Amino acid sequence: MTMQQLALLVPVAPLAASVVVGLWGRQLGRRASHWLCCLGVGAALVLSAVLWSDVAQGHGFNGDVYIWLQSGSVKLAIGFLLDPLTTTMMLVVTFVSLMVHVYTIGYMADDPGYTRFFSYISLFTFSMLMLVMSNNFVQLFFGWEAVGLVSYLLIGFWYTRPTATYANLKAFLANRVGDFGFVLGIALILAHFGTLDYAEVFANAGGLAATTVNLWGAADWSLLSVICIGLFVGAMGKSAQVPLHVWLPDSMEGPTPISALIHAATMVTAGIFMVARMSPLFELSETALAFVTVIGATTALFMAFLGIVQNDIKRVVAYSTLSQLGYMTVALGVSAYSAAIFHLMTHAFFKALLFLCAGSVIIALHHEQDLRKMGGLRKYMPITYWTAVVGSLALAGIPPFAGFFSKDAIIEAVHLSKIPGHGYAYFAVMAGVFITAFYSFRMLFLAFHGSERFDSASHGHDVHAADATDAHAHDAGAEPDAHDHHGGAPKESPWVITVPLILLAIPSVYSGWAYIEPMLFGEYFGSAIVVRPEHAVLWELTNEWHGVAAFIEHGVLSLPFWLALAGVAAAAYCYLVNPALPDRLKKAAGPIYTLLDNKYYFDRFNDWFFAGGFRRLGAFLSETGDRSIIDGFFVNGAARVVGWAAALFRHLQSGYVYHYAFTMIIGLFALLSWWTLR
Amino acid sequence: MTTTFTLLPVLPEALLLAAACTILLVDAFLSDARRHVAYWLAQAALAGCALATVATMQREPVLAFNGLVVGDAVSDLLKLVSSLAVSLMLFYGRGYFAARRLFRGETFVLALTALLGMMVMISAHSFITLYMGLELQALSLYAMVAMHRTSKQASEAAMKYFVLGALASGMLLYGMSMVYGATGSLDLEQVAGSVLSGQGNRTLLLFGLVFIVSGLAFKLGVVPYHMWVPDVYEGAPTPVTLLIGTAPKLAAFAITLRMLAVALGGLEFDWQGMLMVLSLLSMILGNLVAIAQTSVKRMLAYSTIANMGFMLLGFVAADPNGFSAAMFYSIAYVLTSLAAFGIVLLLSREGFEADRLNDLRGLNQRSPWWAFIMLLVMFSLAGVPPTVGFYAKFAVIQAVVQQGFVWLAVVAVMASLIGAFYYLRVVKLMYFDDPVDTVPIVARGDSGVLLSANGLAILALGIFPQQLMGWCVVALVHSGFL
Amino acid sequence: MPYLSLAIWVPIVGGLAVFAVGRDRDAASTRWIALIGALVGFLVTLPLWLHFDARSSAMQFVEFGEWVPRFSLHYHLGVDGISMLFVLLNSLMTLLVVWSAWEVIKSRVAQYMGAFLIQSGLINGAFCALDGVLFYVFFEAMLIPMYLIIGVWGGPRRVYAAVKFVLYTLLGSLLMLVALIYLYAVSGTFEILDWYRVPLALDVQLMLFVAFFLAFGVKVPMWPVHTWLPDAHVEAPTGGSVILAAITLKIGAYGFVRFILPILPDASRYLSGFVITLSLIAVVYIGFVALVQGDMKKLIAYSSISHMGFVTLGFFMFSQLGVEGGLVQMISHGFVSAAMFLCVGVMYDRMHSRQIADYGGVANTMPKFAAFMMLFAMANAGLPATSGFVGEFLVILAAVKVNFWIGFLAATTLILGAAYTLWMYKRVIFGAVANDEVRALADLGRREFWLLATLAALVLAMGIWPKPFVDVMHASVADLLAHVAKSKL
Amino acid sequence: MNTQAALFYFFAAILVFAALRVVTSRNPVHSALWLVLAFFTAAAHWLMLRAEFLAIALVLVYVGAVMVLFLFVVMMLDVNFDSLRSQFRSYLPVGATIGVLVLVEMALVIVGSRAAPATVAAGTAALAGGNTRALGAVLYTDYVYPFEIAAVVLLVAIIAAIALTHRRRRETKYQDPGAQVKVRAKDRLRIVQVPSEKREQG
Amino acid sequence: MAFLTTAPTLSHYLVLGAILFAISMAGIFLNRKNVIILLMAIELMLLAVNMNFIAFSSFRDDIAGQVFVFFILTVAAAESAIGLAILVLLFRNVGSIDVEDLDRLKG
Repeated sequence: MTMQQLALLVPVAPLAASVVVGLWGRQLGRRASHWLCCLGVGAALVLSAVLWSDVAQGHGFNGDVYIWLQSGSVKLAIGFLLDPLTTTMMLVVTFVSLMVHVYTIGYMADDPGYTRFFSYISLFTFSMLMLVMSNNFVQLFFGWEAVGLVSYLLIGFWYTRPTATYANLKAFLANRVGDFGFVLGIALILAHFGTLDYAEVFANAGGLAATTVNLWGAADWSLLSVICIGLFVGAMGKSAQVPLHVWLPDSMEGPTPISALIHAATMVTAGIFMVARMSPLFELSETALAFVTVIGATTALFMAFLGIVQNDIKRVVAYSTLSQLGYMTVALGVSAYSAAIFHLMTHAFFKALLFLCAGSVIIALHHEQDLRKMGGLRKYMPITYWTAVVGSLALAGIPPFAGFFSKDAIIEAVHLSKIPGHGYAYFAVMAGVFITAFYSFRMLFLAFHGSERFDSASHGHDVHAADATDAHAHDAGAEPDAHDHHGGAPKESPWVITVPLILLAIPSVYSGWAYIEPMLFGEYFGSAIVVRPEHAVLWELTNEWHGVAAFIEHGVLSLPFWLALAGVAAAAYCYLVNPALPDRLKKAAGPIYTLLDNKYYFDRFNDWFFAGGFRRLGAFLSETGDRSIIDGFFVNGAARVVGWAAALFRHLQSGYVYHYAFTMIIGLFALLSWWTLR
Repeated sequence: MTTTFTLLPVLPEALLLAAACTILLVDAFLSDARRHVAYWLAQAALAGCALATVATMQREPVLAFNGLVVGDAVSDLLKLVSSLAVSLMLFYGRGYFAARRLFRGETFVLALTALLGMMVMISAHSFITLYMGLELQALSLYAMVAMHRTSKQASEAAMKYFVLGALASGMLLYGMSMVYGATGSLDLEQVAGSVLSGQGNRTLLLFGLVFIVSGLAFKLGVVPYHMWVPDVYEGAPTPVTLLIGTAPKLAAFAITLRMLAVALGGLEFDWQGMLMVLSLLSMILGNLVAIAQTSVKRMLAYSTIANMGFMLLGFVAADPNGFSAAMFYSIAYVLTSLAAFGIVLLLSREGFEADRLNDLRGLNQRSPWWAFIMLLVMFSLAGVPPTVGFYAKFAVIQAVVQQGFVWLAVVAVMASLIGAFYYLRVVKLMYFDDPVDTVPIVARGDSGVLLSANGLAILALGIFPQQLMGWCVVALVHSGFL
Repeated sequence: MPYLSLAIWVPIVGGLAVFAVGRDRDAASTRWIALIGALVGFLVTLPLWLHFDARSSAMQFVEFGEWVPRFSLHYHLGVDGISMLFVLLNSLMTLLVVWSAWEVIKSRVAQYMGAFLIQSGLINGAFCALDGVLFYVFFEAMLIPMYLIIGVWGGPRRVYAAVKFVLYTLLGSLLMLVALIYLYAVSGTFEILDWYRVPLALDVQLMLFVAFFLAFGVKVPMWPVHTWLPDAHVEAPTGGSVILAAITLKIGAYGFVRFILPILPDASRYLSGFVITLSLIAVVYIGFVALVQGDMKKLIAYSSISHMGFVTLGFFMFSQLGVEGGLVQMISHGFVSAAMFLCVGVMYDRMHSRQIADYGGVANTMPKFAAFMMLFAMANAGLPATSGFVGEFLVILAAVKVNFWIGFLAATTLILGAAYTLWMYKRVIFGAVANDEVRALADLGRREFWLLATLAALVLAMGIWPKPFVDVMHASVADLLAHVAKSKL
Repeated sequence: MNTQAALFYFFAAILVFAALRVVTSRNPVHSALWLVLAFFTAAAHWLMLRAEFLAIALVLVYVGAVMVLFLFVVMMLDVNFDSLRSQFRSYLPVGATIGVLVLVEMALVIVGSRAAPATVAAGTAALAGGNTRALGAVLYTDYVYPFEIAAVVLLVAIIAAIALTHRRRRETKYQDPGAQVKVRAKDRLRIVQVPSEKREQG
Repeated sequence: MAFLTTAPTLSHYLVLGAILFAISMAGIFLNRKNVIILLMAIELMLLAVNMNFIAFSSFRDDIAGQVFVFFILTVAAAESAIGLAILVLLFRNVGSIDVEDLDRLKG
């Protein structure tokens, strides 16, 4: 079996499963459906592993599967590029995806859209694989949009909830704004490189480094800067960077497994992956890198703040995701691509883990998501609790958990970077460490420690729960949830849920120290990632790399670690020792709190300016432009003029014979005088 | 062009006259119950006349009565179509006549004499013959318009027609007198000769030309000599309207051709300009005012005005191409309006004229077939393919564009765009609206068949116009016009 | 075999047969005759694809015969890579329309079916004609059936819409007639292909350009002569909207590549800025207008306008990529808009309302339908792997090559298209059941299902592998561009 | 002093004046009378132009026939008849002046014709022995065709006039010769058999 | 009185004819009262035409003109006959011969 066929099988397996389940899900029934999908993804995982090992042994692959379209000199193909970067992503994607598949069996157990859901996530796996395996920009864009589509479908999975359909439309449009830039970037590449094939583009990139394009007036822009910024705008949409981040928190309307798979582990990291993949281009544009750095830093810091004030457990995780994506972006900005990918990987594990934990809690509390209505769950659901602890530690960056290594590497890289804006970025990521630790443990404490507030919790007042229930009522044709509308002590979730938690907790623990050396300081990525010497911050790190132990030691002695501990301690003080404090702080920091509570007013602005403004503009054009001016004045106006003239001339036909004769004679004399007297 | 003393060229006329007299006599002894004998005699006469025309057809033009009459291909073709038109008029109008006690010998005789007049005009080769024919036709038509003796409108229309017609023929005569004075001859050929040779007072000629053009314009019914058209169309009994609307246009075409193209060919430049003005005015005004009409007959009247304006474009082009286009246009127009009035006659019945536009409402639901025929007619008048009307317009526009009058063509098509509106409105009434009057439509066997054939001819000639076009060209060629 | 003649006359004869034997009393047999006619009409076009020689830019399946020697008009038919696909598209759409009207049309079935068949023949004629007047005849004759279709089976304001449609079209086409005749005057022939070689001064070219541009611009339709389209679409019966959107508009765009570009290359280049501006206005302006429409058909109509803006935009990029992008966009829009209108029709047949406000939560009662409509909505929003993406993508690529900002404005459709389409989808399909009518909705019947399935298959096929569609165009488009590049002054 | 000229201007003056009165006078009878004068004067002009036949024809046809027809119609359509009758006296001056003028003209024409004018070419007429002969010579040879048509025109006029105006009055009694001829004795006379009765013997 | 010394020329007659023609046309559209007078005006018009023809014919010494006049006279007679017939009919139907009353057909 050739490598191409293997590679082809990887995406096709989940696709096949998705199609079959999607079309004949009803006939197959639930068991068959979820088995089929898990099988498909499992196969993909196995094959990815095989390919990974192949590539690790140095057999890369780059070839087209078929020509998608050919026009003149332009050849657009569907093809695969297999190198360490790709295979790593494939592994991450398929692994997390498989976990989520299994988890879903339990989580969605009594959802009427069960088979539909499975078909969707398998479809997502396919799309994501196509995205990462692509060897050209067209297919990249295909996957790019396809994952967007699936995310749209899944956010709106409970389509009877107004909030859900609002959120998925918002998500799709925000992504489209990103794609807008992305497409322009691609188009510019085609315009100047004449091809959209990675290899050829990267090969010619150097030659065009000096090229400039005149976009406006006299200002000449470096071509590559424009291209890269265009592409990065796409990444901002997909990876939810400020200001296109607004869709991600709302996307929590989707079922929790989706939040884990799509909105934490894989899809949102597509942007990161893409930039890393484009490193040969970005490396050639200081401007673009600086831009990336600043955007990333901003996201990392300010989204973290928002994590503090959230009470919805999923939203806390969502904002932490945003902030972590910011970290990755910063890493890209300072050319520490492999650090970004490394963090991407670790983050995929522990963030998926955290989401699944959250999901497990939510299930246990009958779709209760409000932290204020939890607490003390520790003794009811130990597995969930401990895995959550692992996740939080990893997230907070406490050694020796995975997060510590990846995050510390990034911080170090930023520290060493000379890119414009690195100072700001350094401050941002530093501050971010403290806040991250704070909110992640705040969540942990509120959920699992302290007094049990869930008994007093009356269901139905919570908006999500309410929607969930009535959504189910509709889905199932008025078949209510088995475990809705009654209190009772929460129980640990079934094995299909806990097993994935454990399986995800393991890499969250070890993947850091296990892979940091090869991925960051080794030749792991080989030629997949290109770094120009003047940006080679990681190279400098490599020089002072003396193994994991030393790294940890150094880390423990450096500031970030202490900031993290401080964060944990602060959280412990606020939410375990002195629970009254937070409210007083809230009062104290009135305006700041409202600012945070309103998420910096991004949503308000968008709704008013974009949604509202566009609608007003459309209404104006439609009413005034089309109906009044074009139709009213010109079209119907002309008709009116004709009718009026007709009525007028009609009166010339007075019926009086002498008028008729007169007309004839007038005509006669007119002709006469014209033709004889001229 | 050979001058012979043969009577062949006037054989059809002779037959017609003989038949007319016969019918007059026979009719005197017929009881009302057996009127149809006279009717069929008339039809037979027309058939015979047509046959005679075909029989006496010859390639070379022949002059008879030392140059007063010419028999050439053009006249043969036009005579053929006119007699067809009159015959169809009698077929379509039979029921109408019968229902209004007009199914009388005089009707048929006058129709025949009118046709006789047209034929004389068509093959006139001298001012005298031309004038006599014109008057013969005109007088017969005046009488036919007034035929419906108890109708106020008919007599009013007749009176208007009469007064204005007399005024027009007065103008024509005055013009002739001028030309006669300038050239010293009444024979078209000789007039043409001396005009071309340049002898003869040019002022007199121009003076005469203006009057002659006015007279012809009246016969064609183009602005500003059109005022009689709507009133007469509306006031006259529908079959008579049909008659006035069809065959005389051919005769008018013929005399225009002979007067301007032959006799006054030397003044081409001048009458070109005049006709341009007239045709522009007619196309615009005709189409405009037609929009405001509520009566089918009146609407068709204005559409006639507009169409004649279009036909004149062929003369504006003033070249063989243009003349053949104009000829084709006239014939196509005659065929189309025959069918149009045929439908109106079909819908009319005792005490019901069916001449309001609203009487066409929901025709499609009452009788899809007749609605379809009317649809063809309307789109043909609007000049939408695949109907003969399209090629008519196409030909004349082609002619003027060939002569470099592109702007004229543009104005023309814009005018016909305005025109399209009211034709569409008729279709709208027939197809989109629901019928108000649900009396079943009964078509007499013969007239029904003929009307269908007539309608389909509009379509067939729209798909295969070559034959008719070819005839027009050949006729003009053989008659020495090109 | 004279395939082209068959493609033209089989449907027309079928239509006449339906008129002749079709009786509203037994609609069943009428429908069957119509269906057979349409089916045969479609089958006879298949050889065009199968026997087409993609390597040659010459006209193929040529038929040549005397027609009206008086004006040297010829019955000259032929297709090249540009026109061939549209003949198939049209015949297929006719088949679908006849099928879609199966139980829906109850009054005057015979006339309805007949009108569509005849129109299909005429449209094929317009695509195949290589003689200027022959083209014009088909181009104009089309108006008659469509006028009746809108007017007889249309909605409340059908008369206004129908008359507006015809007069609008006549306005342009009459000027085009003068232009054709003028070309005849200067070239002595009505052969379109010969006109490609007749030299013309720039001012002449510009005047001819105006005439042709009005004729085809109205049909496309381009801003600002587009306002007939929303009315026509809203009032027309489903089948009428489908044919209008899927085919009639294409004839306008086809006119650009068959007449304007090759016959008036200098004028085209001279005025390209103007056309591009109008196209971009169509994309952006109309995009905004579509956003706020409350009537689904109107919304789709406006989206049609903005999609057709891409076609003209692509053409006037004067590049292989752009022109082929435009052509692909035409075909794809044929599928997608047809599908969208059929979807609206499906809902209209059940609830007799096209107002978005009257719907909501349709997905609860019509899941299959919701799935289909999701696919088509995504195609309308230009999602990759649907046909809607291909054309827009190619055109944007071509546009950026010419000028970044043109591409920039064109690319806004990614946002606007998604916005108006998905917002409508959200309000109609998603959400809780809005009212009892919606609750009473029945999901797709078998006929509707397969109807939409066919189109879905085509949309996906073309999105996933557009190569076969584009390959047949290469030679002809290259030839076309050669003509555009060569000055005629 | 040129007689021709003098006569011309004299007649012309009358002609124009008469024509003006025709179209201006309110009363149709007056205009009819003025029209008679106009025609008569015109005839005089024609005589001076050596168109004797036509001059005579004009007088005969118009003054004789057409004008009578006009007046007849005027009278027949009792248009404000009373007013006409009342104004009967007002006709006298008009009629008188017109009559006098006519007389004067006739005299003058005779006078004028004596002084042969050189202006008008009289060649043909002279050779052919008079305008009438000349006219007659061509009328039935060269112009026979229009002559026939003229006949038809008159026929049409007759038919039209009758068809339009003739109405068969119910109250008028008229004979039907055909019926009278067709009548048979048995229609009128019935022969009855009276049985003869026997006389009684006795 | 110089103009009296020269014999009348062709143009004299033409002018006369023109005046008559003008008067008659004026008569046709000035007269608002009575249809009969219209008919008379028409007769007058024909008279003017005839005047022209005869003048031409005799000054050119060509008989054809007079022949034409002959036919015109004939036709004029017939014409007036039909005209009057229509007039009578009109009077019967409408009950008046005022030109003003002929306004049923218009627009």
